Amino acid sequence: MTAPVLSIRNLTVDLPEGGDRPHAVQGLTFDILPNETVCVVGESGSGKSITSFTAMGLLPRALKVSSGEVIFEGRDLLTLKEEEHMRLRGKRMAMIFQEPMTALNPCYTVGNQIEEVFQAHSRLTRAEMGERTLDLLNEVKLPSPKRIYHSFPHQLSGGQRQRIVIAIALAMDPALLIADEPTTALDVTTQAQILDLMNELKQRHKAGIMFVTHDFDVVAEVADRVIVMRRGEIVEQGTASEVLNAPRHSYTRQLIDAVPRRTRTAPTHEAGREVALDVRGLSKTYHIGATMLGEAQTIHAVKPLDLTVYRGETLGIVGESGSGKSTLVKCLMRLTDPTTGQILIDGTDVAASSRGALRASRKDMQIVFQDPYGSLNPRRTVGDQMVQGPLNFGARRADATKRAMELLQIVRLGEEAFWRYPSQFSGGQRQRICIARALMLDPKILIADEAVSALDVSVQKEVLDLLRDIRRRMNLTMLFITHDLRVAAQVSDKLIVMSEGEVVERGSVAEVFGNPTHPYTRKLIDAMPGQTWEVPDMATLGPASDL
Amino acid sequence: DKANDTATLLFTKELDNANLYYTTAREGTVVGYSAFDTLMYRDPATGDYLPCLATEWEWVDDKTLKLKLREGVTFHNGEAFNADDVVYTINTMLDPAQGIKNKGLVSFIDHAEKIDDFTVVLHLPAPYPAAFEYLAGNTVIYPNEYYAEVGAQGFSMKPVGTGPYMFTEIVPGQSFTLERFDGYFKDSPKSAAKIKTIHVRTIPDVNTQIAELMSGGADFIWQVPTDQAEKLASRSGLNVISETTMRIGYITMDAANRTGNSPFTDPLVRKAVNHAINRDAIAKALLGEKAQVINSACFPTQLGCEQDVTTYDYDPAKAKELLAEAGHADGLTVEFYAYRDRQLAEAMAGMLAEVGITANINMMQYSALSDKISSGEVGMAFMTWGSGSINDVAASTARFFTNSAWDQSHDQEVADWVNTGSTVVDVAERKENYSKALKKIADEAYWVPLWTYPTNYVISADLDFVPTADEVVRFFDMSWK
Amino acid sequence: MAENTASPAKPRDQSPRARMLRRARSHTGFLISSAILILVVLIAILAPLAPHDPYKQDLLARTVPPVFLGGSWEHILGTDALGRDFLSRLMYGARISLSIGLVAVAISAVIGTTLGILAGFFGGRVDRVVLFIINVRLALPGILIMLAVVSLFGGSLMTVMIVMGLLLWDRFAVVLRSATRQVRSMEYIAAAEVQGASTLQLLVKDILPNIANHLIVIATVELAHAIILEAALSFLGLGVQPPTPSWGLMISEGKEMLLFDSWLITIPGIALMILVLAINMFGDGLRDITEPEGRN
Amino acid sequence: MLRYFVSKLGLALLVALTVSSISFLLVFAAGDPAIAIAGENATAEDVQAVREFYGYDRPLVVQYGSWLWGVLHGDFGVSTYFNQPVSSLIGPRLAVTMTLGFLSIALALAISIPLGVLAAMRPNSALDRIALSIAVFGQAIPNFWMGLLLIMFFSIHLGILPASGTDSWKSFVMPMIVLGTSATPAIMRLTRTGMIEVLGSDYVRTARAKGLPQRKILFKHALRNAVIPVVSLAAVQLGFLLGGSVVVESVFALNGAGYAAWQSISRNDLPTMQALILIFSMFYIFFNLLADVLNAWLDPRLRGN
Ligand SMILES: Nc1ncnc2c1ncn2[C@@H]1O[C@H](COP(=O)(O)OP(=O)(O)OP(=O)(O)O)[C@@H](O)[C@H]1O
Ligand SMILES: Nc1ncnc2c1ncn2[C@@H]1O[C@H](COP(=O)(O)OP(=O)(O)OP(=O)(O)O)[C@@H](O)[C@H]1O
Ligand SMILES: [Mg+2]
Ligand SMILES: [Mg+2]
Repeated sequence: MTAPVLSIRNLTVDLPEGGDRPHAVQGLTFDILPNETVCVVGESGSGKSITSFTAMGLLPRALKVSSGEVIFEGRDLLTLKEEEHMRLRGKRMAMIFQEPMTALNPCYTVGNQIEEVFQAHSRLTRAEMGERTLDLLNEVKLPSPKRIYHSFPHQLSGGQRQRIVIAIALAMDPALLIADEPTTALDVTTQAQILDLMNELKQRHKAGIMFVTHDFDVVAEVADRVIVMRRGEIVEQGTASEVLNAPRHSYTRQLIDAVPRRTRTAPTHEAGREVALDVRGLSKTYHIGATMLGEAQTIHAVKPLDLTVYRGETLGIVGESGSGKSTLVKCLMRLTDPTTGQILIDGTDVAASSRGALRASRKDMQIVFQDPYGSLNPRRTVGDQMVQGPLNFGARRADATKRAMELLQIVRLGEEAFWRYPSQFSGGQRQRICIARALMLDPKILIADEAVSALDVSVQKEVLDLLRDIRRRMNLTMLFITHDLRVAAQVSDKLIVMSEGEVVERGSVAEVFGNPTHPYTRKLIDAMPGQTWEVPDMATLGPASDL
Repeated sequence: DKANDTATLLFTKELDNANLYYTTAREGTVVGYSAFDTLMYRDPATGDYLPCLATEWEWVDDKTLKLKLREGVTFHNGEAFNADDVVYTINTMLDPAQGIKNKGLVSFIDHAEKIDDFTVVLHLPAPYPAAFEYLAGNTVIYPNEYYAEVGAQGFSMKPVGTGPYMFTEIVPGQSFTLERFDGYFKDSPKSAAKIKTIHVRTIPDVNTQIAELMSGGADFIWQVPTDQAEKLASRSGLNVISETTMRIGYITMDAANRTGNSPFTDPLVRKAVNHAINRDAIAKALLGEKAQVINSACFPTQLGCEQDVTTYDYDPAKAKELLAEAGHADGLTVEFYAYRDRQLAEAMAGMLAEVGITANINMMQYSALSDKISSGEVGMAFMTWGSGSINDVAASTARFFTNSAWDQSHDQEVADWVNTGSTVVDVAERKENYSKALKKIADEAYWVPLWTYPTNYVISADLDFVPTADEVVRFFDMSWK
Repeated sequence: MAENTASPAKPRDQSPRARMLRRARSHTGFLISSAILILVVLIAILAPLAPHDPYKQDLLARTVPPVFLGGSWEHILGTDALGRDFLSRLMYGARISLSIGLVAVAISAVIGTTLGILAGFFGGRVDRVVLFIINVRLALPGILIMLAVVSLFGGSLMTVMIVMGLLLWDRFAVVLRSATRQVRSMEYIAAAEVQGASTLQLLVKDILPNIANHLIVIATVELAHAIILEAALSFLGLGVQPPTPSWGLMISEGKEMLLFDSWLITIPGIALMILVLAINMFGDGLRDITEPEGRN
Repeated sequence: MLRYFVSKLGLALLVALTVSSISFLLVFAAGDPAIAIAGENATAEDVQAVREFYGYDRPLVVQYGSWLWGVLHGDFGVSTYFNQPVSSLIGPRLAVTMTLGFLSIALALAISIPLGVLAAMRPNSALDRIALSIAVFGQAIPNFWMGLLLIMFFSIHLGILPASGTDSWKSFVMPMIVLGTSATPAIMRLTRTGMIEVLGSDYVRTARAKGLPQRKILFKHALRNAVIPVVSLAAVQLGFLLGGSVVVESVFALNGAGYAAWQSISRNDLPTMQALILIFSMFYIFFNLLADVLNAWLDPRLRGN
């Protein structure tokens, strides 16, 4: 057996005083072999990033390693002098980060930023560096490398930037590559390309790769071995097929069970023929005045489109980032004024109503936003924010409070939540509060704009279940916006696919998935990771090992 | 300093314009004496008028003055001095189109006439007794050809005169430099220049001035506040000289009710104010030994400045009584304006407060305050007046009691006396009229005449300089020890 | 370093205010500066207990040095050039200087906050107009305008306060504009909007509480600024009118004697410096204490 | 890009115009300029004559119009106090003030940027505390007091620097220190917060992961980004320094434009004051445009494609 590239022994990193637990990671032990991709999965805050940073020597100052060894090429990195570690970084070990949009310095050309690695770690001449850089740009499959070389980061798309980051990481042919959620911020199609690239590079460079992610589909796509972490500890590790298909630990099972199936799990809903929402020729054009960034621009965020949603139906709206989903929603809610078109609810055209009339019709349509942190006012108690809506529409405070208490129960939060501030709740809990708040006004239509995208899979599952439950109970009409096809498939009755402000495909879930007509839809579906992996049925597995 | 024969003098305010008809500032007067000459020269010690550019003069009648001019005088630029220069200077400055600022310098003349190359006649529109004061003061003579060539503005950048010093450099607002004029005419009543270069710089802050003086960066400062001057006196290497000036301080009160609701229409109130202020104590404590309390509305040595007038001694009890009598037993609140000497104003306000007059101090810029006074919006103000160093009541009292915009009492009787005093030629008659006026002013307590202002000079021990009472620094009197 | 580790927020303690208080209690700079400020405020309030009448002059006891420089206990900090008790004037001066600062800041806070919030909230044309006004204000050399106005109207306490108030609002406007913009784009504002909140409600209940920390921090900065500015105006002879004993005026009166009786300027100078220092430290502390709140 | 600048320039001109008319009105409100011109000895008739001579009896709009027309032709009129063309009067004064302004801002940057960077490298360390204290201290000490203290020490006590004047570079040392330290705190704070933020940014983390030396990370990657808001601030501060040098110029007897502006206010020297206020606001606007350009150079995102 070959010697491991990285070997972590009994690593414990302390959290500063006052944290929610004493250790960021505790008693970690695992190896990474050359030519092997080890996926580290686990919920948010489980210590995945801390582990990567420790290996790279980039641990924030607030955190201290209290015990253990990190052996890399025979040396314990923890006892290494900072300068020596510095010489290893970028040369023998490299790292790719989650957020490609901000990972590159906006002030320098990407060529310059790649060459820096050579300047720091080699004695190449300028010309050689330039040549090697162009080779790298070719290797990560960037089109017209010459042009890219002289581009600034802001002139490149997210996927292109992530390739630059990968090129930087590969520059010196490192033995160890750490990728911390390298595709989470990218849309599916780009993600698919990056994952392909990673697989290819592993083979070519024979590097050991530590791949941090929380997405089991991605794990299924790239992993040789899998490590599952929870609250700073490893709960399970094994080969990819072992962990994915026969998870032993109950936590792993819980995680995998939460992965949305590609098939619809909600019972088919008997949609009435009554129209809840009718949208005709709706479009939205943004005009951006000239700035230093360039000339004035006109953006057709949503091109004229028609929609009909029947009462009790759930319409899923999917499409990659920037396809106009949120703009559509904002127009529907009249948070922004549509450029053209009609929005008919019960025969009233919301798009044409005056400010005053609008307030009245707002009752009918409510929304839950993506960011559970940003959609609650940190300075008002939960209860205060919940009762505000009914009060605005003339309800009595006592009634509103009573209703709020009920709804808090329904979203499975205690009544005491009423008196607390948002900062005292976790993301999932906050999202439930937002749902409860939206329901305070007894809306006919509920819009969820990426309402679960920011949540961990397990939490995501809970919230989806909750939404489904409520929808049934209250006979709600729902518009469900997401970029995750699996999620869309799971909750929707009908789907529309948007691309560049246009609806390119519409139909029932089965139609869209089973028989996509538009090439864009096909591309989207093909790009979904982990297609070869069927989520195992937990019920068929034996009892969990930790029980 | 002595080594390079350059005396550095520090002024608080700058010379706004070296063309002296365009400035009313003291700095202009000072420079005028050294860089230019006038037709006559008044001996600062005796007060006699001595021949300067004119050698002889006689009154042909009340309104006609004939002057014989000196021969052999040249301007700094080599131009010879003759009657053309005198006639040109006076007639040009009289032309309203020139827009000169210091009109008083020539306004008593109607026009000048050339008789021959060295004889001129000045025609006055009306008899003007104080004429010599001006002719010996700042009515300086310019070279006609040069002035015609460069014009008013050009002249202010490069002035040319006949005086003992000539301008070599002017940096507006910052400094100017004078150099000894070696061709200065021999028989001048002014002495010839002794120090080669006089460098005058403007430093607005007194502390900075003192710092420069103490660190050897300057040889001469003046108008130093008394407190500092006293402290500096004990320093070696420095001499402190205190000299009286013609500047007087006074409080003017709105006796004519121009503000509309003036409490000062009542003579009792005005007298109360007079009694309330301890002028002696303030003058002694804050202005120094040389300050003199005055009782009459003029500078004591001025011609016609009657000294035998009603006086009001410091008597707060009396003041309170008078106020009560005037119906202000509960006190009185007034706005009290001032433009300089904040400390003095404060001290007076403090004393007024003791007798029940709350005087809210308003410090303003001079121009703003004079605007306010002349448009009749000021009830009570602490002002000072320097008479332009003219030793004649015509330059002081006459300005403030002739029903002009500056007159706060509008007493027709007083105005008539003062006007007569300013226009008749006979000295005895003038004195008599002024005396009547000043007596009534004091009886009615239109003003609170306060004190004279001494000026403190601090000079380096190397420098020999004796200041004069007219607040004019004569550079040509300075020399190294 | 902000490694983006969105740690699961655990319900830990009560309201944002309670957490702020907890942070305040462990912030040394904040505690020290608060103590100093409380002291100054107390002095200002208790000024009537001063040993002497601050306006009572005595020309026979001028510039008596303070006790520690050989003076007497009668006048602990000596007397000024008109023989007024320096300690008493200093105590009243605290009152004047503080009220000048507070009133000026109150005025400018109202103007600046209104403009800033309007611009940030409504954006578009309103924003452009407000930006223009801010630009004009910034392009006007403020101190010169102040001098012009004060020399025109005379430097009564009122004038000085109002003029400063009318000229110091720019920072409020600039910062609150961007803070409001930021808050405006938060989803909780949209959420409140779809719940039928009126504009006024949004401004008062959702925007204002969330930008209040910026407001307070700027207010402290401007308070210090106003107090220093008043001293500068007094230096040029255009500040508060005598005999009102503002610290700025006392410094400017003392400056004449800087070279000889330097305590006349040193005492009020140090008092002023400590006050301004404390206000600034207080502001910094406040920033530290309130800032993390912005995140959740 | 070009259009952007043209529109920005248009806005700047509009600002300048507004500023000039505001100051024009203000100056006129400040009292009758004729009285100031006529001087102490003037009679009411003299004042009236002056009023007519200078045209102060015309309607305000007409006066403003003719002034503006003159300015457009490079003619600021004649100083009523010095009786000289304003342009020749303020030229050398502006030179003094600009020299002082640039020196001070240079000093402020030279102190505050390194200090800000050092403080940001270890927030809450002793060094950071010291830097912050310097900043707070610089804010708390009144300019004129500091100026006088410096004079006491360097001119009287040590005798190595002239207390006043503009004769040599030495004369600028103390004014520069006073004015520079007054601009330091704001710039240092901004540098510090900017650096702290940038040092925590993803791209700095990337740079670390590349194994770049600390020096390069700090000065190449972090500083350039952190300094972008500082450039804008420095421009604003420079504008303030020029307009606000009144106090320092009067302490050190520098014959500069700030002091001249103040003096012209107190003397109702309308043309001079008008010209100076206009020029100061133009400077402010110009420096801001300059800062925009500089920032566009520093930050490619701000450039056109
Ligand atoms: N700079 C820091 N200071 C204090 N605590 C930190 C810091 N960085 C991370 N932590 C804590 O360390 C723990 C592990 O964080 P880590 O970033 O490794 O989680 P993760 O598994 O990467 O989560 P995610 O999926 O959200 O990236 C968390 O509880 C987090 O709050
Ligand atoms: N306020 C705005 N001004 C100008 N352009 C805008 C504005 N809001 C959105 N856009 C543009 O409109 C297009 C559609 O944006 P939208 O936010 O609707 O996309 P999305 O499908 O919701 O994307 P995501 O999945 O990233 O949320 C994008 O190109 C975006 O840049
Ligand atoms: Mg992470
Ligand atoms: Mg969106």
